[in-house]
Amino acid sequence: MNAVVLIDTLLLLLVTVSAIAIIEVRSLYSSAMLTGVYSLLMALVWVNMHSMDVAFTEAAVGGGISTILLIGTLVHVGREEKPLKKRLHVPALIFTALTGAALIYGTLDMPRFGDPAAPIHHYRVPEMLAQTVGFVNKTPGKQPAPEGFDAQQYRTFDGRVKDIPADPTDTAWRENSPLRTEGLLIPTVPYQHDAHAEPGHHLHPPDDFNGHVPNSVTSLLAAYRGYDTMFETTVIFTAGVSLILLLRRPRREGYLQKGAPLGDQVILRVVTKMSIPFILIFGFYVITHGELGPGGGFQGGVILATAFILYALIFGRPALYRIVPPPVSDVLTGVGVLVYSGTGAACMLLGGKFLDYAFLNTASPGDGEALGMTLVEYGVGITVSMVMLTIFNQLAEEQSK
Amino acid sequence: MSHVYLATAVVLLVGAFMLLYRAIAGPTVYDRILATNAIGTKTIIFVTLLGYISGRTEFIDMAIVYALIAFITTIAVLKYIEKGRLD
Amino acid sequence: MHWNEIVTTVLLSLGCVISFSGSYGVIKLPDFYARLHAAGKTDSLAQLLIFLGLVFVTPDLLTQIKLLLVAMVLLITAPTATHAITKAAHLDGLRPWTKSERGGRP
Amino acid sequence: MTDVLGIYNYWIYVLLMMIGLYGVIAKPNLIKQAIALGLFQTGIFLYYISMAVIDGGTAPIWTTIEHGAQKFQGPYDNPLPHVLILTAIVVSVSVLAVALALIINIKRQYGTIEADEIEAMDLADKARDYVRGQVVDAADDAETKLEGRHHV
Repeated sequence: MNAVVLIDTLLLLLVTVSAIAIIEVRSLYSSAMLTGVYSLLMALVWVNMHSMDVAFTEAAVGGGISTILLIGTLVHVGREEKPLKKRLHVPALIFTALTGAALIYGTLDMPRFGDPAAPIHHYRVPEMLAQTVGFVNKTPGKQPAPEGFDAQQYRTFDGRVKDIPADPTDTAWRENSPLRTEGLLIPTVPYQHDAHAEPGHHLHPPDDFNGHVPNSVTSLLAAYRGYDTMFETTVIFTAGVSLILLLRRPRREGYLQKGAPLGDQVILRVVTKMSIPFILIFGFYVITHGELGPGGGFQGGVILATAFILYALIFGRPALYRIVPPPVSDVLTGVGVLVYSGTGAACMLLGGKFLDYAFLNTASPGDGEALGMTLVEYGVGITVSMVMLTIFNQLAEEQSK
Repeated sequence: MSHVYLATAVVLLVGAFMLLYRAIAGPTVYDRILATNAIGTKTIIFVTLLGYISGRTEFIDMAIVYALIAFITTIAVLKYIEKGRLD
Repeated sequence: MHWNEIVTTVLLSLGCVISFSGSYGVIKLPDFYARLHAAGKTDSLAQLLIFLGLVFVTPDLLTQIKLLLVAMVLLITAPTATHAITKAAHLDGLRPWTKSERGGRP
Repeated sequence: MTDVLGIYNYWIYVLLMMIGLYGVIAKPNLIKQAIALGLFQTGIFLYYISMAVIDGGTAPIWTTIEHGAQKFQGPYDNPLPHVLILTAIVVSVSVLAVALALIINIKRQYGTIEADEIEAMDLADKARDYVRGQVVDAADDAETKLEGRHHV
C-alpha cells in the first residue's frame, strides 16, 4: 500500500461523496458550488497520478471556468430544482446497477494498477519517443533510420540496444524487455553522440532527448498530434461562435446595459487591482512555460481569461467592454486559430510538411520544434482566453425578460 | 521526511472530509461558500505536499493556479448571491 | 535528522494541528459567523506555517521563492475572500447567533 | 483474474460513471443533467489516466541531464493518455458552455427547464395542432361535397 495508492483511495472516496452530493442536493446553486469542489478534488487525483498538465487543465478549466459558467446560467434559470415526487428513481437505479456490473466484469482481467508490463507501455510510445527530431531524409517514402539509430532497435536509457522482432505477432520479446522491470524508460542519446553520416542530420547535445522538449505531454500534444490540437482549437472557436449566435442580442441593446459593479467595496477593489497584473503575467508564464514544465496554451489561456473575468466581476462588464470591446475579442478568437495554422503553413513554405516544426530552424531541428511549439501554444492561448471571455460576456450580458 | 509529508497530507484530507460535510449540510448559503473556500485553501497546501511526497518539488505552479482559481470562484459566487447577476 | 528537518517537522505538525482544529471548528460551531472564525483564520495561519516549514527542506532556490510566493498570494486572497463572504452575509441580514436569543441551541 | 487489490481502482471509476449516468436519467432538471454528464466524463478520464501510471514512475516531464546522468533516474509514466485527456477536458467545457446556452434559450422559450414539463408542453402543442388539423380537414371535406352538388 504505497503512498500513491493510499492517497488515491482517500481522494477518490472524497470525490465520490461530493459526486453523490452534486446529484442529490436540491438547490441548483449548491450543486454548482459542489461541482467546483468536485473539480478541485479531481485535479488533486490527477496530481497524485503524476499527470501535471491534466491537473492544471482540470483546476483552471473545471474548477474555475465551468463553475462560473454554471453560476452565469443560474442567473437566468433560477436557483431551485422542482421538488421530485419520490427521492429515488428506481428504474434508473436498476439500469445503472446493471451497467455498472457489466463494466466491473469487464475490468476483471485488466492489468494491475501501475503494472509496468501493461501493453500500453510497449506499443507506439517507445517508438514515438525513439524518433529523432529533425531527421531530414532526402529520399521520399518510409524514412530509413540514420546510420547509428535503427527505429527497429529500441534504445534503452543507458544505451543497451534491444531487438524488436519485425512481425507484431511475435510478442516473446516483451517478457524480457527492460520495460517489464523498470517501466517506461525514455531513449536517451548516449553521452558521446557521434555525428551522423546523413548531411541533413546534426549532432544532438547530450540533454536533447533526441530533440524532443522536456515536457513530453506538450511535445506529443503540439508536435506529434499537431493536427488534432489544431482542430481542437477550432472546436473551442466553434463553441465561442455558437455562444455568440445563441445568446448575443442586437448591438444597441446588449452594450448599453449598466452592469452591477462591486466597485463600492474598497477592499475587493484594491486587492483586485493588485492581483490582476500578477494573474496576467502568470498566465503568460504558463503559456510560454509549456515546453519545460506543466502548462501550455489551454491552461495559460484560461488563466488569462479569469483575469479579465475578475476585472468584469469587480468593475462591471461595461468597464471590461472599454478594455476589450466585443469586436476585438470576436476577432481575436479567430486570430489564434490563424496563428496555429499559419505556423503550419510557414513550415510548408520552408520546405517541410505542414506542421513539421523542425524546418523552422534547420540548423538545429530540436530548437526548431521548440520554436514551432511555442508559436502554436501562443495561438491556442489567444483563442482559448478570448473564447472563455466571450462565453462569460454572453452569459453575463443576456438578461432574462 | 516523507512520512511527515504523508501524515500532513492525510490530516489535510480528513479536514477536507469535515469541510465537505459542512459544504453539503450547511444550512445557509454562506456556510457552503465558506466550506468551498476552505476546501480550496486545503487543496493548495495538499498539492504542494504531493510534490514533496513524489519527490518532484518543481511543480509548485499548480498551487498558484489553485489559489487564483479559488479566489476568483469565490468572488463570482458572492457577486451572484449579492447582486443576483454576474455583470 | 538535521536541524532543518527538525524545524520542518515541527512547523508542519503545528500547521497540521491548526488546520485540523479549524475543520473541527467548522463542524462544531453553532453559527455561520462563528464558523467563519474557525475556517478563515486557521487556514491562513496553517498555510503560512506549512509553506514556511517546507522552505527549509527544499534544495533549490527557485522552489523556495515559489513557495514564499504562494504563501504571500494566499495571505492576500484568503482573508479578502473571507471579508467578502462576511460582507455578503451581513448585507443579506444574517444576524449572529446569541445564546440568550434561542435558548442555547440554534 | 488479477488480485482485487490491483484493480479495485477501476471499480471506483465505474462507480463515478454510474453516479453520472444515474443523474442524467433520474433528474429531470436540464442543468442537473448537464452537470451529471460532466461527472460521467470525469469517470472516463480517470479510467484513461490510471492506465498511464507505472509503479514508482514520475510525471512524464524529463529532467535535464547533469554531468552525464539523468537527474531523475526512475521510469516515467506513459505520456500518451495525458495528452488525450488534456484535449478531452477542454472540449468537455466547450460542450458544457454550448449546452448551458441552449438551456437558457429553452428557459426563454418554454419558461421552464424541467425535462418532463417541457415534454408535456410539446405533447400539448402536438395535440392542439392535430385537433386543429382535423377541423380543417373536416371543413375541406364539407366544401368539396358542396361544390360537387353544384356541378351535377
